[in-house]
Amino acid sequence: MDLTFTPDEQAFRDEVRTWLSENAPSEPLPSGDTADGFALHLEWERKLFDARWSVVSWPREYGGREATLMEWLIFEEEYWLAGAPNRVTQNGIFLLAPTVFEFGTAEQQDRILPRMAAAEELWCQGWSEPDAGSDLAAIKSRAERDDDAGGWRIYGQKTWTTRGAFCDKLFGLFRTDPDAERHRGMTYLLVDLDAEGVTVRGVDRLDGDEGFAEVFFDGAFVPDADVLGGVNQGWSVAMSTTGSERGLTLRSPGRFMATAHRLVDLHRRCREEAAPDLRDAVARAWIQAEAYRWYTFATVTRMVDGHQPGAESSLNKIFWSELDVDMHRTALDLLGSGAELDEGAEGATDAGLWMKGYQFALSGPIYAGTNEIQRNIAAERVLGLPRK
Amino acid sequence: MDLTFTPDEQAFRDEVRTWLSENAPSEPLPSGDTADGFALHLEWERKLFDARWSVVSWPREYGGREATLMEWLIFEEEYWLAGAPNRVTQNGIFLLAPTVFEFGTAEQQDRILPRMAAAEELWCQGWSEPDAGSDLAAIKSRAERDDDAGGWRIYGQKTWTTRGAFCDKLFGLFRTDPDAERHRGMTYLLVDLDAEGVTVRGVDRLDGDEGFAEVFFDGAFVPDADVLGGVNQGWSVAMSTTGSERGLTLRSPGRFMATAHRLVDLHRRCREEAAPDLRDAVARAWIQAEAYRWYTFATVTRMVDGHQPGAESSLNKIFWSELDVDMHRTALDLLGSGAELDEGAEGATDAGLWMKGYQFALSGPIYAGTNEIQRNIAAERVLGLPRK
Amino acid sequence: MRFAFDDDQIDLRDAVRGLLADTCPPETVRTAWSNSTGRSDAAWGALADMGVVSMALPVDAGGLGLGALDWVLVLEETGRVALPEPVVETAVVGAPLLHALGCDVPAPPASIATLLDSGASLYADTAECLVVLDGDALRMVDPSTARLTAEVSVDRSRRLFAVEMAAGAGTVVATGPQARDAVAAARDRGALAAAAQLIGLAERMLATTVEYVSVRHQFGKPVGAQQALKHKLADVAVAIEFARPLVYRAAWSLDAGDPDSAVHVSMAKSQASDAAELAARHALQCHGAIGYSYECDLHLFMKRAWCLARSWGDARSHRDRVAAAVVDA
Amino acid sequence: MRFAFDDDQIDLRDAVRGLLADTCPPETVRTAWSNSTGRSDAAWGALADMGVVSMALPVDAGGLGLGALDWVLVLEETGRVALPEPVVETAVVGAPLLHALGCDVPAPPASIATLLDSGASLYADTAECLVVLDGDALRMVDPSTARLTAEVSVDRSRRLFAVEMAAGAGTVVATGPQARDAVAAARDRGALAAAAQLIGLAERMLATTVEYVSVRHQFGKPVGAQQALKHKLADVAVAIEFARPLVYRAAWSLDAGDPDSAVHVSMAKSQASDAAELAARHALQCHGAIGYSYECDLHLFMKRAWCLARSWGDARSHRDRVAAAVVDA
Repeated sequence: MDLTFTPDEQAFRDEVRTWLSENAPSEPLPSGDTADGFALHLEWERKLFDARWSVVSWPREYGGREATLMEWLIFEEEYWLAGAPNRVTQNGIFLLAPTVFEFGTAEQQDRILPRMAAAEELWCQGWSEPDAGSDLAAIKSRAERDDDAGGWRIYGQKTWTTRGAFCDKLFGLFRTDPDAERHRGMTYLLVDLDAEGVTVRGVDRLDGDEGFAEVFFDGAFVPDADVLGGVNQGWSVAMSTTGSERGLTLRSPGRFMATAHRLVDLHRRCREEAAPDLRDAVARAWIQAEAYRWYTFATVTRMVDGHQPGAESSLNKIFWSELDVDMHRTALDLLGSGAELDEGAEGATDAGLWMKGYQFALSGPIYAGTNEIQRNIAAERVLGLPRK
Repeated sequence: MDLTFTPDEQAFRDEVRTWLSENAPSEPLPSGDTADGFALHLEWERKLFDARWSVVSWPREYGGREATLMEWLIFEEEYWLAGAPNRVTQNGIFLLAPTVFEFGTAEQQDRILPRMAAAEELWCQGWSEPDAGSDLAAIKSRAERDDDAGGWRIYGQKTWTTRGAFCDKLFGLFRTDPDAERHRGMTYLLVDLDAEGVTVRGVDRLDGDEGFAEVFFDGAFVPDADVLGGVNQGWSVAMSTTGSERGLTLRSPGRFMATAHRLVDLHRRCREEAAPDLRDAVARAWIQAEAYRWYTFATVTRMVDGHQPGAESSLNKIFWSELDVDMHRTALDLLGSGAELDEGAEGATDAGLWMKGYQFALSGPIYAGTNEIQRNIAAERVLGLPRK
Repeated sequence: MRFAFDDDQIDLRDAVRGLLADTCPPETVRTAWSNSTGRSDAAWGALADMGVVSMALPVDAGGLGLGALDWVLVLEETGRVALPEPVVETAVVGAPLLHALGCDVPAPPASIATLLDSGASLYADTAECLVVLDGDALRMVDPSTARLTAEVSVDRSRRLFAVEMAAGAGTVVATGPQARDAVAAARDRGALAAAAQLIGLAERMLATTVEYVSVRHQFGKPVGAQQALKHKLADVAVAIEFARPLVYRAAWSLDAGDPDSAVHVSMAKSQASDAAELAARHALQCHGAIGYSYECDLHLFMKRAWCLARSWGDARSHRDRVAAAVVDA
Repeated sequence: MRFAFDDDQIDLRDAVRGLLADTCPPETVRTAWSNSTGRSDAAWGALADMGVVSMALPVDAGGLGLGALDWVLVLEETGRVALPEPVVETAVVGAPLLHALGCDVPAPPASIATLLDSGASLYADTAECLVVLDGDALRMVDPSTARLTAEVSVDRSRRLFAVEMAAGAGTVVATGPQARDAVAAARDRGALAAAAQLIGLAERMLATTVEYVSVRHQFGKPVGAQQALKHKLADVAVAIEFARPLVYRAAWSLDAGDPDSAVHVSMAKSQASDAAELAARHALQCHGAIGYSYECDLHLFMKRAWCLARSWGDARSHRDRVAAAVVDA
């Protein structure tokens, strides 16, 4: 055990911090889940890429720095602490890319990853369907073989596609063997959203942003080159991705440490008027953000030692998602009657970001597998409780 | 709506209060769930009976005062606020008696009720079996017909029989039709614990008292006169009793108001040293005890108007049982390192009754149907959620 | 002791419920999110015609002469439909306040805005009258003479305004202890009215969620058959059922002039706020992603609940008032 | 940055785990509830033979020279079996404290009792040495010269004593800032050791409960197949997994002399206390009535957890220390 950062890690941190202090926007950008904000976020993503900060853990040939996992965590800590923008590239980088690294052909890797890193091609995920939310195996969207054209024609609908209205490409599961049972007969396809036969309809979100889309497919063509990981292998290919989503990559501790810092700062400004017991809640938030940080260092150490995280990533997802809700709820309690003031209100403390953040935090226990599903997984696969 | 007490109600309250102030023990009795304490509690019960306070809502002929439900609530408020002893007769009076009133023959009523009221005959309940706890329909204890003797021979085992080791009689369900399905073919029997073929074994409880018993039956005889409510009708007869247990009669608001009063008093003595946020917890406890009180007044008003409480008694049981745990937990938090000191410790605040009470409170979410079962009932029968 | 409403009270509630079902369906609330006023078109006039807007004024002042026990059920109904109108500010807080201080209040009163709760005033732009506590003076101000700056609430139908006024603007209607006592009573009515609305909102969110999870299928059965969802919704039912009697009891105490009525109001508001927040949290979680979209009505109720839970004092500040009376003594 | 124990640390933990499995099964704890000392017969001697009792003393003082990172895993094991022995007071708190102040401490040290945590002293009757902070003087007292009055803990194996001593009894081993600093460090070790024991206890309660609900059948299936129970136990697993790294991190900080180590200890103790209390609560509820009986082992672990959660500072007081450092700044 050595809980100090190595000189290399410290040097990496210093480099990140210096670059961010010189380059990160001094004011928060408008939400990346609106059309205007998205454009500004793209500019930022390209600036990150140009300085080789967009995908630090990737190989150099794809725009990365071959950073270690620990360095990636350090990058994240500095990134969020600096108040740098949310990553609109996140679903590509954190959900699709690990799958492409594991299952993609060399041609796919070379074609997809550099453009993803450079934010030249923006990816959205297409898992959920109206009748397949938590129950992903109930997917009905299908792909029919088109031998003449050398590919697939897709039909059906995806929903809750984050930032779908602003993205170029979609990755998702489609049923390629109609006779196979629930988990079988699905294929992981990469779909061009500009293709003929694809319709994207924006859906407004709880927090007022246009962050979701419904995507309709009516015979759109997907060439064989855009099958990821083999026909009818989609379920196991996708499962590796949902593991990433729950586990380490999507929600690094840096985010929650940054929120905890902001909460302490908010408390400092509100404590004269706020209820005294909120001090305890703020301390608890800080402690739990620290807990998540050190838990993650332990997880990464195990990964460095060759262990792959398994079902215990469910514990992870439960913890960070509820912590995030609790921290924002504490902030609203500190704000009292002013909590309802939203983005754009003159009287809003911190530009209304706490209410905005609360709404976003409330999605945490729902997306990437509801926390009810996660608790089932934790109970059955981590603790070994009987399924039936 | 009139939330003042009528002159009659106020006069009743004054009479109760005066009598209790002159007669209730000034020091708490030793626990009624130990042999010595039980004897002292019996003395107290007989004193209550002699003054016609043991069963205030019963007919005069059985020792009651024909008090209204509202007066009964008033009696309970005064009783618990006075710090009067726990009722070792409670399982008879609150669980069996309502069933005897509803299903008993005139002969049974005349034979059973006066002796119960006078604490001459102490009753314990015999529902649970080792494999039939929450799943009461899984009862295996059986009664075989003995036509010659004019009754039944019983076999099997009951468990978690509160104060079974000190009682005279047991009421419970026995399977009389071995071929009938789960809920059918059971009969409600009244069993003499002194009968040949009955063995009672005390089981110590979490809080150190000998409050439980296991009762074994090996051919003990139960005459037909001690069948309550008809052969093979036991399930529906018993269900009326478990309704009472969850609902109004077992846990009147007076108990929790008294606990809230004691908690406020404890806070007054501890607040200099205790964490300041516990003041909020104490206020919450007070508010919730009040909520239970007013909820109950509304329920009783509906009952006076002729409505019978149904599945909503599940909400009731969830609320009071969790409130009781929360109040005691808050008390332990106030006590800090001293919380572990138990009955008999010289350094214990309030003679260790908070730790004792916490342990007793923890049984609330378990007995009389676990709160998991209650939430199922509330969701399915009150809210109408689908069973499967 | 008799804890039940009488037939007149129930009849009034049912009449208001019927009126609001017609005039304030979710589409009305949704429209109010983006129209110029944030308010309903038809509901306010219909409520005024029915006498609801002036219900708390005495009969000889053209009102219905109703007490808190009557209007608490009406307010519950306005919460149930998330009525986007200044019914608390006008009918329950403002009109009786001004009337009690001897001001002429038309019946039905015009819309009244207040600066008695937080630093922003609800519907100040469409109010005919603004009631402000300015130091120890209670003033009645014509909103058109004040500078109003629109704030943005997470509930877009709640049009909040920061208010700047010239020194000495408007008319002083009371000062000193008289103003203070009248405002304290008005604030208690506001807190109780918000508590009643929160009960209605919580019930609505619960009912909507029960309906949704009963039809939504996943893994081959309704999601509402899952024990985890059942238990969440059972907890919401418990929270509502054990907040409601405190609300009614506080109403009775206000009418009866109980010396502890302020404490009773605080018990009611703290429990109702917590119940509604719990209802919102579990309703959203049980809906899943659909609840997170603008197209689903749930968010209209949820956001109103978030706002009202913190209006006229949040749960903690009301518990603090209970603690001051009960715990600190 | 590398957050993992080394092989030696794991080996020591495994050796202690094996020893305790043999010498401290639940029957041993149950016996300690009613025997004359409240202590195990065999476990203490075996631990002393293994060097555990003197593990935190330097090698040249006859100890194992272990740091907090080594002994934290050992303490976790003593918690897992609810070892009824003064291992915190002797091995972690008392022996290193006395040694650091220049006292002769035999290796293995005799049993040490302290009056550094609460107003009662654990196992003072069977201790050879009692360490007391008396004003600003740290004293070493022969317990046989003090008047000991037995208290009664809910955990009957915890033999607590109120202590009365003659003025000036025993030997002063330090005074003033030296005593204060040494005691502060000793209390932090005590809090960390209790936190580690709580992690072990919580894991034990969780494991025991998982086992029970997997075999107990109701309604024709294992009760552990019910989602409500699954979710409770999943929450316990979350609580444990996110308390544990704080415990190990605090151990590292103590060894490294990190200037914030006291805050790190407080983070660890508050989370471990809460995790163990949650584990106790859910374990009992998932057991149902059987867990409420004396015959079931669960209560041995549960009551120890209740006691340790409030020993060496409870969760709130440790959060208060974190707040003072982080929030109030």
